[in-house]
Amino acid sequence: MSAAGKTSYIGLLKNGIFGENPVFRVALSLCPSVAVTNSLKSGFLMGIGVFFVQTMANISVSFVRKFIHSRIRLPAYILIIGTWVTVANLLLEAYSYSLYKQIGLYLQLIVAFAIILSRAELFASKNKVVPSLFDGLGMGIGFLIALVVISFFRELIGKGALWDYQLVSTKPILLFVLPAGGFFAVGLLMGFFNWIDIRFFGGHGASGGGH
Amino acid sequence: MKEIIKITLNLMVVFIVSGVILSLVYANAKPKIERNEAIEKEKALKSLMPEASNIAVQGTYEPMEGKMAEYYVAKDKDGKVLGYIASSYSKGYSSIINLLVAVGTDMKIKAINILHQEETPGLGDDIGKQYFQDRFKGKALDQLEVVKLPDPNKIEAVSGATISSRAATKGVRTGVEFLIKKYQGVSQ
Amino acid sequence: MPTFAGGIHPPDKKELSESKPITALKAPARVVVLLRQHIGAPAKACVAIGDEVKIGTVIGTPEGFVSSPVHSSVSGKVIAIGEFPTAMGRPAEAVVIENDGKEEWVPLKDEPNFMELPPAGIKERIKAAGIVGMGGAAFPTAVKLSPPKEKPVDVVILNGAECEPYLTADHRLMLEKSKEVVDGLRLIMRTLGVKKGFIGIEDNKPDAIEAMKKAASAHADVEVCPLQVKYPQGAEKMLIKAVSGREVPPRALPMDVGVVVQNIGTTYAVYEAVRYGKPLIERVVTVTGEGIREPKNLMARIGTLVSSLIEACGGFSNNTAKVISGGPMMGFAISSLDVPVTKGTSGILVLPEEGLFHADEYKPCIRCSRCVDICPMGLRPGQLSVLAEKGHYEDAKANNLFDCFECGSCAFVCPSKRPIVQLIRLAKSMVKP
Amino acid sequence: MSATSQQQQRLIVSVSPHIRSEVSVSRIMWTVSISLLPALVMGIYFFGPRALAITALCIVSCVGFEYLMNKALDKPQTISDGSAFLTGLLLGMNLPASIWSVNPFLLHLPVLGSLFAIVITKALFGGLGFNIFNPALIGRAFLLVSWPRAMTIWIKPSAAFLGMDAQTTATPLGILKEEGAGKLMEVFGSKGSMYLQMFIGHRAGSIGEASVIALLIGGLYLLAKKYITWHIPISFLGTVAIVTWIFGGKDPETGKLLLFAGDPVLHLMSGGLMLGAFFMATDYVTGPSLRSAQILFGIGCGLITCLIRLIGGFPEGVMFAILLMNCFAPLLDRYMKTRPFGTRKEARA
Amino acid sequence: MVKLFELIVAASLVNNFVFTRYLGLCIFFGVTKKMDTAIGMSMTFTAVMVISAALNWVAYNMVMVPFHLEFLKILVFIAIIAGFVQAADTMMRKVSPGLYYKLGIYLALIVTNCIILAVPLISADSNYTFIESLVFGLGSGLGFSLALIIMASIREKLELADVPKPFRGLPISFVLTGLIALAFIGFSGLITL
Repeated sequence: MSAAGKTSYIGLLKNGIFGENPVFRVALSLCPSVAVTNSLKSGFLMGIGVFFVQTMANISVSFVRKFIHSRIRLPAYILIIGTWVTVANLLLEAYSYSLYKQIGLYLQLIVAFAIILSRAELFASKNKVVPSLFDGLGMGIGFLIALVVISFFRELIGKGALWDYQLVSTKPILLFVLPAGGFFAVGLLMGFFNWIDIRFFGGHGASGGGH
Repeated sequence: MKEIIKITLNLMVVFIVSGVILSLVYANAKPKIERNEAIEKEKALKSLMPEASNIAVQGTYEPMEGKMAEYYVAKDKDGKVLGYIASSYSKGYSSIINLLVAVGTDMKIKAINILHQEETPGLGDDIGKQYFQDRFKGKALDQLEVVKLPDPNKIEAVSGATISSRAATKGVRTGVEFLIKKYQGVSQ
Repeated sequence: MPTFAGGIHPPDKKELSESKPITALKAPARVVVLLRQHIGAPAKACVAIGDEVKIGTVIGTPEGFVSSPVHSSVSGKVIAIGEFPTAMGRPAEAVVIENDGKEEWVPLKDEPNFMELPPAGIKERIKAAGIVGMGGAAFPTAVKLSPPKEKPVDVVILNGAECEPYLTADHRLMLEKSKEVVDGLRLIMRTLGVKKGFIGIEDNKPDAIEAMKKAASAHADVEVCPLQVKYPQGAEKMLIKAVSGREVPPRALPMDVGVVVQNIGTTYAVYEAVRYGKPLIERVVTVTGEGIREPKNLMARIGTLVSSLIEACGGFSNNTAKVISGGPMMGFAISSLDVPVTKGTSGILVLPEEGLFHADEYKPCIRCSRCVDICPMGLRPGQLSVLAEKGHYEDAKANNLFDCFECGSCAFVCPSKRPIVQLIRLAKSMVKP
Repeated sequence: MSATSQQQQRLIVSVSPHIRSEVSVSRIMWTVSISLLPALVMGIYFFGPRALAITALCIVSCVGFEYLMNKALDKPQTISDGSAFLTGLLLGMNLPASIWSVNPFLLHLPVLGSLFAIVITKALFGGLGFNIFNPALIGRAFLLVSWPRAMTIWIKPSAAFLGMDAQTTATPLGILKEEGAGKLMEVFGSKGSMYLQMFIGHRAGSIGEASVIALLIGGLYLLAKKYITWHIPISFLGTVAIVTWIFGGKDPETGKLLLFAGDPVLHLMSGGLMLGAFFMATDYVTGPSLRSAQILFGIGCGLITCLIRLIGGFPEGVMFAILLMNCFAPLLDRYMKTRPFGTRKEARA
Repeated sequence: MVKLFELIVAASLVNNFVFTRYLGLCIFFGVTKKMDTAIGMSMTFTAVMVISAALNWVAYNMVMVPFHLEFLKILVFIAIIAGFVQAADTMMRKVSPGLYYKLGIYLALIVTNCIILAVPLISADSNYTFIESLVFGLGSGLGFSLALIIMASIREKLELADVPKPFRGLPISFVLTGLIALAFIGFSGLITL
């Protein structure tokens, strides 16, 4: 691999984390970004789950891309993703039962995430295994970071705690760990990042074209 | 024709590979998963009667319409009965509260443990906190009444959450009433 | 008392001029007669520079069916034919005549038995006199009196509502020329073969109601209808609703429900044209407003410049900020006083700086529904204005944009002072009806 | 001639109409604020100067946040239009006076509530005229959900002017929900005395919601001035009265539902109903703009209020009812149509 | 009967999928820009949710539970839904092309939507009977439709609003959803299941 190849791998990582961050920029698969982010721990684990499924799915799809007939491409991909989701699910159920009870439903629903299928279809099915791995890693990390950022703020503001460790004795603004608060946290963070983008990088705001 | 065979072959291979992966993981995880549930239950029971060495299911009863709950007898290692435990349900403010209540042979409460509740965050969900559950310790059936001001002979409600406090207390009372009916006077 | 749904009650300010009798304004030294004073094709100049004309000489001939002739309003010499500024802002072709002060008329054909004339004859005289709707719209009256056969007309309504604040021209005419107006109405009814004529007058003119009732008492087929005071009662559709209870459907004409509406001034002109053969060379113009020294109702020659009218009323008092041709609700603010009176000029309104509203300081719509309540057409003007403001013209069209006749009631009541009419006009100009 | 030509230079050209009514946004806002004063005065009388202090803090914060948001977004300053003042006033009147006496003082509550009301509910949506929800109510809902305990401690009304360590008690609706109508009689003595005291406002509750008479004075004043119309208040109050009369009764022995045995008068005078029906459901911006839709809006508010009061978890439902109907207002406006003139079929006269 | 009614109210209002369970957000934000799409989507979704609830209940309780294959539920459910949607697609195209052109475009979006999958998963977890499962599907569908329609009507109004630039589009929609969710808290405690 040449130096150019290396930078492109880093580029793939960066693309997933910043350029096409699944939550803040592409705005796909939003459900977990609100649903499981009321504590850093569950947000982090959910992020790991998506990271795992995304990476594995990308690798597998890339692996079988030449073998699969184009007419059954999508069902086959869904099957592959479903397999990895089930694996992630079983592992969590086995090794962290209490957390599984909290986020299990959402973990199972990873199978229907548009982001994973779309990366499999758009990238992994057209690229070799190694770039697909990096694309998966990038997207997975991007998703993980987004969830961590959101859950960091939500747990801190909502419970005055981080990773279940109580920092202050009172709950600063309880709303932020409630359902409604999740929407506020994501909306405000998105707006904030857009503002930074517009103010300091001359961008147009990612979801500005949203309507 | 050739295409259909290829498609079938394709799908079969994918199925088989995922089947293999899944069965491997499942075989590995299944015992752990099953143990997890058992451990969790055992832990909850144990926390109520730390001195008991054997807590055994005796049967089920219906503390609330449509909900069946188990009850247990706790014995020490010599086989002496230490007390009884009942699981119980009651309708709370915004959720169905599931709890365990343990009584000694004198039918006074030793401890309770709220297993599941989704009461109002910041208000009713305080019934899940230790300080509230401790208010049940040592209470007899006729003392299970919710009041708003501190009272050593009654159950003081979580402030601002009378409904949730009452619901929890009702669940406890149902359990205790059942245990009394079942075991009062049977003590040896 | 009958009226229509919706509408507003602006301060009517009629007291400034309602007690001032109509006084004839001396013919000015020079008149500017626009060739297009009516809806439809402009008249074509039929005189040349240097031609001598008399009062009533035809100086413009009608072009096409919907058009009207134009007459000289003074005797003298044509000194210019060309573009001239108008009240609407856009310059238009006009004939400028220098008054020789002789006040010579063309020979007029008197008709003492005017009530016996056949309908076609009446219509012919009306057409020759160049009469158009004098309430502002200026639709050629002869055309209006020729409804197609499939639309039978059974009611004529005279519009004595004069709902625009300040204006009193029709009010004075009804007081001073009651009999003539009633006869004009009967002429119109005769032309159309109609058996029933109504005169709708708002209740704030009890003296006019009285005078008209008296004048109409001899005629069983003419009835005076007092109406509740409300703007825009004088709008055709509203007046028809108030007087007859009939609703003119969207995009339809009064004749679709069997009604013809005529303005008071027009009716008086019809009388004079049929009775004396007099062409439309002068009209009553109310010159009023807090910014004028001496409000008056003037009988002014068509083509008199606004500046002459204002001089005749003692000039401006201090702080004059706005001069409006027409009423305050639907009139046009004029930028220059050198514009001529036309057949449709019902008033010149002069407003001082105090109490004037500046159009650029407006706020977002707060959806207070005041405009919805008062819109006589049952529209949602506030919403239309917001849609227009944001460029959603098609949505505005889907919300009955083109039913709006721009009476301005919504803009009047709007607490956010939004230029609703202007925004609606913008939207109308951006989409096809 | 020169005089007129000089004049001509200054002629203003603008589109019709050339006269405007005197009603303006700021006049409306300030009038509504004034009409709330009687209720505020009663609140201060019963709950002491702390009530005034809390309300003042809300007003100052709301106006302050409005000022800052206008600065931040480069918009023309709008604090003088009175809408932020009104939001602050309503928010303050919707808070319990107890947050001043709870130890430690929870004075950040009014500030955070105002932040939520002005910044998130209003400014982010484009400012006055574009907000979907009533800012004051969102501010209160946010506080209620985030500090459920502090927001449900009520101090006993008393005319004792400077008592800081006031006794706490429950609101009539709270008593009704938790202990039943019998207990309510016990507290107030007799039905007549209960009605009288509630009419005057001598009962626990938010600062500005208690005094029915003061709120009625304000509401009728607004109706008389035509700043609000009857549609929303009457349909709202009427629905609550009818539904609570039919479904509000319980058999005192068995606790079973007893039809046509409710106490509509009690329900009408309790909670934030009067304040909500006259001053908050009637908010122009967040309600529907068609009269027919407004009647449905009022009925909806009434039904949800009753649903929450009689079955739901909270003792009082006016706030949530109005907020929920705020969600539906655009829908109501969309599907209720005006009748354009001339579209009715009718016989010729 | 009362239980079923409660189940509908709970699934549609108290535990509304969008406002309290955060499901179907992609679709929720995706199709609520226009009222027509929102209405088409809600009709399609409600129908598919009820039918998929039925099919999956049968598959789960008749096949998977007896054979102890519960751990395969994710794969099976998504396969059933995908198959059913594909079949519906084909059938609709043949039987009622008019309806297909109206609603067919939404069918394609359904497979990758968590809300459809969530219904059988939650039913399986809660051990609903067949009827309960159907009713739960219906309630969820109605609740989702309600959310879509409210949101679409508000967003149409928001289209005319002067939202600060960084918040245009998705961020303000999120904040708006938060405010609606805050209002929906009013329904909490209405029904305890």
